[in-house]
Amino acid sequence: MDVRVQSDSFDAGDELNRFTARVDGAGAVVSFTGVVRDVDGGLIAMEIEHYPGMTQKAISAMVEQACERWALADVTVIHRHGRLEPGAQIMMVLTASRHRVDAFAAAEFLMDYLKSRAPFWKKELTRAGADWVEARDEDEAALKRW
Amino acid sequence: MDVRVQSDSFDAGDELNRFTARVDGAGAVVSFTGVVRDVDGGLIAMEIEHYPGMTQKAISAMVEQACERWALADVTVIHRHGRLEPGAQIMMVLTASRHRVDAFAAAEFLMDYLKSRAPFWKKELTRAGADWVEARDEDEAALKRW
Amino acid sequence: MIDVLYFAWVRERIGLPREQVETSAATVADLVAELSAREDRYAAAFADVRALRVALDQELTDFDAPLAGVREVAFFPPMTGG
Amino acid sequence: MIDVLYFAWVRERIGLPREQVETSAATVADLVAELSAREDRYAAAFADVRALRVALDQELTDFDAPLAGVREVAFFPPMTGG
Repeated sequence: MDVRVQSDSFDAGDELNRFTARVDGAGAVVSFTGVVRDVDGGLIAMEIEHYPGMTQKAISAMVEQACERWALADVTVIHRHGRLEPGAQIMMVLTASRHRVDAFAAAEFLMDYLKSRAPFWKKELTRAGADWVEARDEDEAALKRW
Repeated sequence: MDVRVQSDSFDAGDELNRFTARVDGAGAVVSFTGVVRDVDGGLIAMEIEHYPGMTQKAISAMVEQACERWALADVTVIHRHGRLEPGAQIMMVLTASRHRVDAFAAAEFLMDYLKSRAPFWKKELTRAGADWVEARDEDEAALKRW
Repeated sequence: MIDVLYFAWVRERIGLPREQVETSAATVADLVAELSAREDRYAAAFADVRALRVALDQELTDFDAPLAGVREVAFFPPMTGG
Repeated sequence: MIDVLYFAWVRERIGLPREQVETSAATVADLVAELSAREDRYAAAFADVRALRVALDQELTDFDAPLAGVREVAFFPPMTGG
């Protein structure tokens, strides 16, 4: 298990290749990469605040849950905080398993939990001002399927 | 849409980075990479036969179906044929969407269809001889969820 | 004349990847019956068509599909891609 | 003495990221009531606790959780990670 909470950028392709090399023989590798998107136009940057003492622990607990539920060879979670411009990669989840179904399920589970249970808060900076991104009901609802 | 059927190897990390750069602003990028695994020990190589005239067409039709069902910014499918040794990457699916749920669903849909509806056949070469991999009932059953 | 293609163990059992066949078979099933009558290796390959798949002009179909206008028939086991 | 942390708009509304609070509150809800009574900025931040989340010693919990033995309380809006 590898959980990294950092302000530095990361190279998603390098991460995927290193992860795949490490789980050699796992058969199925799934990755999810989240990118800052400028939905309405005019986004200058996204600022991501987090709760330093809790973030790493909360994510590690999610990964442990995933490892109990599915047959996983390995898991990596990277999540950035700080100021990110449109196009920047915010976070990445990598899962490996002998079975594609497990690798997919674990990656989706981790994404759903990261969205609503990891202590990160996003603020959008536009020319019009700064606004905290509101949690979406459907993200909370997505947790019910697990 | 980018569908490649090839005997050459590919670099999954490069593919992920180039895909993500191309769909800049899509928000959610999912990748699946399939790796040759030596389940029982003693696998020398996997040989993948395909039906050249049909493969590209069949995969493109699956990708079109996925694009009708989900809001996708782009899709890439790479599938190798020929002789592959343990640890080699067999195939890769990449999907991008504004919504993570769509990117995940489309990638899983494409994997399920590639498993059972794209004209590839795997043969395992071990010291004991050569055996065609048999289709699994659960792979056929997986199609029913779509 | 129709092109008939074989893949995977069907190809190995019949001993060739493709051949041209002169036939007036109306359906895939009729063609299978004609081929099976030729020689043991065909009969062996087509012994259980439930274990086989068929494509006409590179589209998956069923064994009761008509052959009228078809240029290429392919027989193979269930696919194992991915 | 207990460390009280604020994040995101709770931090902005109250105007500080953390403070030490002398309290004998039995539960989180009691602490919220004490803080809200202090000043308008606290009352504004805690006006609707359904819009807030709370963690005790870095574990998510509920507003009726007891504070006995707790060293760190954090208040924040629903998370928006990922």
